[in-house]
Amino acid sequence: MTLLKVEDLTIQFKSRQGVVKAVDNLSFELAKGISLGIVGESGSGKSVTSLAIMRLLQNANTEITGKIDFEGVDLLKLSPDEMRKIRGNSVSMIFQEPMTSLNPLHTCGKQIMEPILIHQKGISKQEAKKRAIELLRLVGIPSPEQRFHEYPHQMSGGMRQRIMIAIALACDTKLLIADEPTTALDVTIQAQILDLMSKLKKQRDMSIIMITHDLGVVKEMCENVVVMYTGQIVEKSPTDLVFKDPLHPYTKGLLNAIPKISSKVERLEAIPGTVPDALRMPTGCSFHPRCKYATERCKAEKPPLYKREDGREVRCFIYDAGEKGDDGNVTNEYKEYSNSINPK
Amino acid sequence: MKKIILLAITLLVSLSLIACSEKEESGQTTSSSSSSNGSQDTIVIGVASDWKTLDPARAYEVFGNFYFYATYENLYMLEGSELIPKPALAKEYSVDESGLVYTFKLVEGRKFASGNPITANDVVFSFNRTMNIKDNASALAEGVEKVEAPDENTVVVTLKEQDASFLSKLTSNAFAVVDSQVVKEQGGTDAEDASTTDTATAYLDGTSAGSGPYVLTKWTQNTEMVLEKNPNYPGTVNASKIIIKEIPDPNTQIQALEKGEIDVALSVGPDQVKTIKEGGNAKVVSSPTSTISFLLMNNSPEIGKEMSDPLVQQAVRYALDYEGFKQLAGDGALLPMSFVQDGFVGAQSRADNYQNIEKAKELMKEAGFENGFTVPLIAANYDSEGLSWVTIAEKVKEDLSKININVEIQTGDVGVVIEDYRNGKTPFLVMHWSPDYYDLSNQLAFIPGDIVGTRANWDPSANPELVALAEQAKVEIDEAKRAELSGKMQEIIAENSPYAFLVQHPKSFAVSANLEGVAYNDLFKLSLKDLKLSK
Amino acid sequence: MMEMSQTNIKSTATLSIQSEVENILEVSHLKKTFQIKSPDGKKGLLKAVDDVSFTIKKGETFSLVGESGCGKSTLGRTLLGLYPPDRGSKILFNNEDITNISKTNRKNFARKAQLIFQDPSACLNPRRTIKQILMEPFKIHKIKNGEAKITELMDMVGLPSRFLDRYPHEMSGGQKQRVGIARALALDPELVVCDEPVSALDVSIQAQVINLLEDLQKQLNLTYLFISHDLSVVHHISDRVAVMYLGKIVELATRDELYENTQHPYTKALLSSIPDVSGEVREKIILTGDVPSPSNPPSGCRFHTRCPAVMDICRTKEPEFKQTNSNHFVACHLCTK
Amino acid sequence: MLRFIGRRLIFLLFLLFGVALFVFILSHLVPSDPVAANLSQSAMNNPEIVAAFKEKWGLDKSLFSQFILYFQHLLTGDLGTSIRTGRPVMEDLMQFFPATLELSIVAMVIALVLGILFGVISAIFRNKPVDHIIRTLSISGVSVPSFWFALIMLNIFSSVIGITPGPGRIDARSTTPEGGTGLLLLDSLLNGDFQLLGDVAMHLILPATVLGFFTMGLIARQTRSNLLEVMSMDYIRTARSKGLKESGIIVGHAISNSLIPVITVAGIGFCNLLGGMVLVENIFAWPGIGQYAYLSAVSLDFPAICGVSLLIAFIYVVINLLIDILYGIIDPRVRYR
Amino acid sequence: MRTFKSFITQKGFLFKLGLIICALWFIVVIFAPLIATHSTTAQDLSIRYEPPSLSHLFGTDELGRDVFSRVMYGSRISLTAGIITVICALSIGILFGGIAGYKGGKVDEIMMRFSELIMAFPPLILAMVIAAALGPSILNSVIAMAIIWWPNYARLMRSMVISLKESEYVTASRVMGASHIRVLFLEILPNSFGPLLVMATLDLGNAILMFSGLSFLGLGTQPPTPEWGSMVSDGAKVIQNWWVSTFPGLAIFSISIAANFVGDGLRDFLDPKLQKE
Repeated sequence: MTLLKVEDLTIQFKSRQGVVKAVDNLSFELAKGISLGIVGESGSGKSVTSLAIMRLLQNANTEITGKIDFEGVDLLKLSPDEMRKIRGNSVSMIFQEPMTSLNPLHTCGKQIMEPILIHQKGISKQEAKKRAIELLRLVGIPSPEQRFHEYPHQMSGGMRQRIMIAIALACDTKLLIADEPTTALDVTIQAQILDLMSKLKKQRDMSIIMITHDLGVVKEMCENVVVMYTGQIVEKSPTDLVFKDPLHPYTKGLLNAIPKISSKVERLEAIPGTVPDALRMPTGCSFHPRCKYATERCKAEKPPLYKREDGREVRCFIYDAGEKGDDGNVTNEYKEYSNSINPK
Repeated sequence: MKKIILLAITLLVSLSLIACSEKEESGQTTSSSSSSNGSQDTIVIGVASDWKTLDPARAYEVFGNFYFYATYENLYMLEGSELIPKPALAKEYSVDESGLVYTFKLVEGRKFASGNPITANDVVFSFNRTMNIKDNASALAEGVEKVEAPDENTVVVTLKEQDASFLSKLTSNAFAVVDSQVVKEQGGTDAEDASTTDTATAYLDGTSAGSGPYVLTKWTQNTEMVLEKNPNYPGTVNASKIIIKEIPDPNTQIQALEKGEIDVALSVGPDQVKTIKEGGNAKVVSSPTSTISFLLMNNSPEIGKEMSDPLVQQAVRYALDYEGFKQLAGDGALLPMSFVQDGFVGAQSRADNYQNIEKAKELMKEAGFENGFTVPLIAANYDSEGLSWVTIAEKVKEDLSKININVEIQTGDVGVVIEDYRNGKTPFLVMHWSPDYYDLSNQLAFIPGDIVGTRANWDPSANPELVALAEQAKVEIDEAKRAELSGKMQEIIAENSPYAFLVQHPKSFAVSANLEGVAYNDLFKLSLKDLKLSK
Repeated sequence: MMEMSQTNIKSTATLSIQSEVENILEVSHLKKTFQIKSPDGKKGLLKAVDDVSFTIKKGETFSLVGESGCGKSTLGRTLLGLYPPDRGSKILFNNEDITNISKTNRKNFARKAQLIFQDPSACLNPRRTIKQILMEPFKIHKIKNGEAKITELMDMVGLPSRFLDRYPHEMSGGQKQRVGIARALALDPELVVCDEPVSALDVSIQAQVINLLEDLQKQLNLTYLFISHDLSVVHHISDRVAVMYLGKIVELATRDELYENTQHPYTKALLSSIPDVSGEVREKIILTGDVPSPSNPPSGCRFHTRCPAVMDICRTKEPEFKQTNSNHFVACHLCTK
Repeated sequence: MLRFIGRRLIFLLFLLFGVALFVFILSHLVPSDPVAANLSQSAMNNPEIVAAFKEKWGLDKSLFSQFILYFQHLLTGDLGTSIRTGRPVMEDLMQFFPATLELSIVAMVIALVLGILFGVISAIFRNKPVDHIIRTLSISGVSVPSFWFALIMLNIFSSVIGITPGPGRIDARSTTPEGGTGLLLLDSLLNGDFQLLGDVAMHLILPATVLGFFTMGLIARQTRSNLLEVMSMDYIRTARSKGLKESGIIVGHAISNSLIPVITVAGIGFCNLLGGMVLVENIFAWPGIGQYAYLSAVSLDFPAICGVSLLIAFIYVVINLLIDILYGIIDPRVRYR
Repeated sequence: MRTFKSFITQKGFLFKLGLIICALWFIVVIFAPLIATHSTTAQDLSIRYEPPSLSHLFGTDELGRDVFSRVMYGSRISLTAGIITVICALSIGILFGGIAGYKGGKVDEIMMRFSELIMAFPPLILAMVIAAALGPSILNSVIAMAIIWWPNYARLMRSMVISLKESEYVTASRVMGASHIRVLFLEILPNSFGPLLVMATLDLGNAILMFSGLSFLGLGTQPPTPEWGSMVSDGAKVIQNWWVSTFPGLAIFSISIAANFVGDGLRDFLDPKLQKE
């Protein structure tokens, strides 16, 4: 059952220097109880996407087109009031910086109670408090009755992120968007939070969109993954397949660039160059300046998202089944290359 | 957060309170103004006074006698606009042949405001207290050797030396008669050590202990003073209550007067009274005063430099635009020939067109300063009857620039400026002279070797003739002879002295159109008992 | 070919640590305490580094791993003389004591030991061009023909010389980090402290910088003290690794020894916590609770509040830092029993 | 908390000592003679009177013993006697301060209410005409010369339009109530004299507005920029993601956070206000500390100057203390123990 | 780094307005003799208190002097006094705050306590006392104001130094063996310049305000120097002759508000937080 369906989502920012396409024709689906990872480096448009789903991009200079269907309703068409009823209720979000995402002047308890009081009309404060304490217990905060009255600054980063999760789960959350939820945390704390999220997901049967730059987190948390580069999806696939057999040269490059404890390589395979400036996008495939296998076609034409038989999608001419000749060679060479680094 | 909301509410409440009171207001201003018109019995006077203390034995302020004449009486006092002492608590006096012993006979049956009878002992106490307390006022009593009361109604004052101005001195607050019984009760004493043991000042600052037409009921320094009619005063007293408001800014006084908030705007200057609309509910009163402003040019070559040259001094006198100073001082300004003001014995005046730039230039040339020089001119931030000394200095600068003297004005607080002046260290300055008592003797300070003369480093040796004339004038009791002496001295000083007398100031002030009985006297400003509001 | 042989040298060095290679740095009983002030003005002590001893050998990459606040950066900076160490600490650099170094020696020492920073945007003065930034070390040490050296440096870190006239904000993070590296290398140092040099960079750039660091080490025969919280990167780059927890080194071993024969429970937990992209499924050890405050560390073994294998002794007695085999030191009652 | 207040009070003593010392030193550097400034022309010529004066004011003693004497008196709460008014300085201050306090409190209330209101409106309607008008107004507030503004306002409202009364605290015909606090609003309210209350309030409006205009400008600017900054904070995004209305966000989350720095500015503003009193009181004939200070300063009446300075320094510290306490109440991050 | 051009062309009408007003006043300062229609000191008692007319644009004052010419010349005094005050305060503040911030510890504590002592004084009253004690003159007013103002700069400089001294690029410089002087003057000072400049610009307005306030009280300049504050004071005596005080007051207001506009614009330009939006 599809919970969220994003179609042709395009987000543009107008600035004095020009128009920046932060997200370009993004489409994906998310079923109930499934978690989706959106991976990409900085500037890939992953965070913007999450904010667009929440309709938190409120700038007058932002233009959002496309469709975001949540339970059959296009979120982009809702009035601000209608959207508010969804936000924090059936769709919630947690953010990267637990340090700054909580209001320093309010007690944690109050901040958890807030969405309950907004969305559940008729609930008494007493009841809301009870619920909040339950939530605190749910997210694994010891002595929740006492913590209820504490302020964010009295808590550690991990605790604060738990509070954020409690806020996000305060109502009847069906979709949780987590924007780099563990990036600011230490490894041991990250493990705690990821563990908590997995548990809650199962318990509540909710869907999660996990936005991260860390492929490891995706591997641990998500069933499906969307890899983004310069605002576009370059690869969309079930998680295990991506790690076994990455399709796009960029995905492959990313995987090779990460040092791994389990395998020893003398030298990391780095992707050359840098992510292009949003105002000076290269022609054709935006990855071509960094791609080992770029051809003239890549420079001239924008590759579409090819759908493969196994359901995976990839934006690279290599997978253009209809092409022959030179491109075929490239494909072979590429396969060879990919085999060499992925012997399994 | 509740605290913030609470805070906000408090703010809002207080704001709305103000707003409400504002509304109340609009209904009220009319009622209060109508009530003020209705109370014919209360007169409100706006002043910028300099009162520091209301103890007659100590006070020595310009506005001192304004208050003391309302609340105390002396043996002899001035009346109306005149400067001649008239009997008050004393009905007559006699002087013995030595000219040193004055015998006063008191009016009988007079009472203080407290109801205590006024006796000679009160007079003796008052005089002794003033002498022994050694404060500012004591200086006027310096010449008194002793005071005695042979009987209840007789006071005998013995002087150290002859003094033709003694009667004039008697008219000031230093000789105001206090209720000895009350003052003693409040810690007052007339003993030798009064300067350290007397503690009555605090009481006298809040309540008067005299026999004048009014009694003081309230004084808040720099704010207000309330006077109420003295039931034991025998003469006519028109207003039953006088409120004196401190309003330092002259514009404000004018505004308040035009709005009917006050009846007298006393401390205003010539330029302000000009703004009073004709035919409105205010009128202007002008009266001459004995205040005279002058330039002092130090005679000491070290200090005065070029200014010590008599030729330069004379050139300065010729260069000044006296007509201009009269204009600045306001209507009614006078031009005395030199150091004796109009109204004093033998006073002479100077021609308006005295200015003679050509002659001044010649004198400068003769002195060897054809090309001029630069000199600092010290002017305190002070004014004489509303004309700022700084303005005078600016005018002097302009005038002297015509004979190539470059004047650099230096301003300062009067207290600071006056110190150098008193030590004779100022080369060139703007000053005024306002008499301590209204007699020629007071003006003799300008004679070489006397108070002002010393300050100009003008030694008696410089002009022995003048010194001799002054000695005579001090003791000469015959008015005609005195006038002659006075004239001679004036002529000498007009031509040869380290002074340039600029202008004798008028007093311009404004009163409400329906106020009667306004007569200005330089000593005590207004006689409050005579003020009366007509319909 | 060249590359190969150097790699070999490195691996031999790694194996035979105890013999011929001399130590560039010997640290014994290093302590660094900070005075901290709470908002009410109450003073307290923060033992950022507490009695740490280790040696670094010439040419090796010695890594310090730990979570935030464990004192690894403070340790690195104290070694460079940026903070004066507490009394009783001893730091020998090329057998010379540098704890109480004179001003001129301090300057000379600066030529021998350098620092690469975590945040490439923060470590470059925003008002200077790259050229000015790179010239600074030459100006400070009054070295002539800095200009020529700069071109060489730029070349070395793989930046085109046209970047010389740019300002830091006109460059990407990876490029800025290269400038930072070039500056650190300008004075031909022997020891480079790399303080989280790649953690602020994107994954693809991270690999570039790691490669560059490795290449430069080979080329210039550098010794690295590599400070990082990322165990994967550390695994990739290090010869020996020390794990820090709350100001103390809890485990120190050669890389393979540490990763394959992990002894300290904390290291074990750390290793299991890394979300690894490689296929293996490992059992996770999820630690409970937070890292205690370093200004008020727990008694006994500092890890006892979170240790899954805590024993009574851990709460009272601080474990000794003991050698368990030739390449392995651990501070844990469990391992040294 | 008590400890904190205690520390502040010690600082207050230090500050007051410093202020007194400063004025004392200044008073003896100045080439002026209080004797000359305060005795009449003829009295000056009588050495007996001069000696009595000097003895009375301690001017005949050595500088050092004057200094000791001065501080001895200070310790007993005796501020000396004003040379100009001839009254104990303490008495003078008691008389003049309530007028100033009342005026400055009303001015502060106006400044706070309008400043915060304007600042919030301005931030909400950012870059809209309303914002531009308010910004211009608030900048005008901090750049208009108060003495001139007072003059113009007085002329326009009192003389030309005639809706406000002239200068002074009350109508010339009414007299101030006996005793009481000296705060006429309060006194008239306590006495139930509503006519006087109205009179007093009416007299207060114009000077308070003029005086508060500067602080209003400060507060409005600060509120605006804080609110804008706060609105871009992460926790505001969190609040939005909870589904809060924009108005709810501003009221519930943004304003409280943005007001924290405003407290400081308001404190500075209040102290400024007291300083700016001199000019405004001068124009409005307000019998307060400002006038007193001015007259004392120009006549170099140092006991009075010192008294005023001590009073204002005292207020400065008290205000700062209040601000700190307020911080502690509003901001849970700040806790004084 | 945005270029100067974008700085000038940035939207921000008030900033531009401020620049224009400042520029106009600087032109007046330089060309005052050409702009003034009369002598500033020439008196003519026959035309005392003339209202504004074609021959006397801003009317005449108590001594029949031309108010317009005096206002024009007055700009020289006010601007000079303001600028010198700010420069003096800035220099003292930089030195004091720099040392306090860099040294830290006890030195910092003592120096900051001292600056707090100065700040506890009511500024205008302190200036008044100093000016009254030293005697009124431009120089003495400037000294008095500089004494009052430097603690603000010192505190700003100190906080800048404290934050910058911990910054990574300063650490980098220290790692390379740079001396303290080099770090303070070449690394820290240039980077704290922005906020100091903003403060100085805003303060220029304040300094002119305070200077004219002192002059208004008779403690600034010596007559007949045409100074705005003392001219307002002259006019205050005769408020019905409104032109005497209104025009010099407007002059003070215009230059002070212009300085504020420019200062605000500079701050917006230099503040990355505000720039983003």
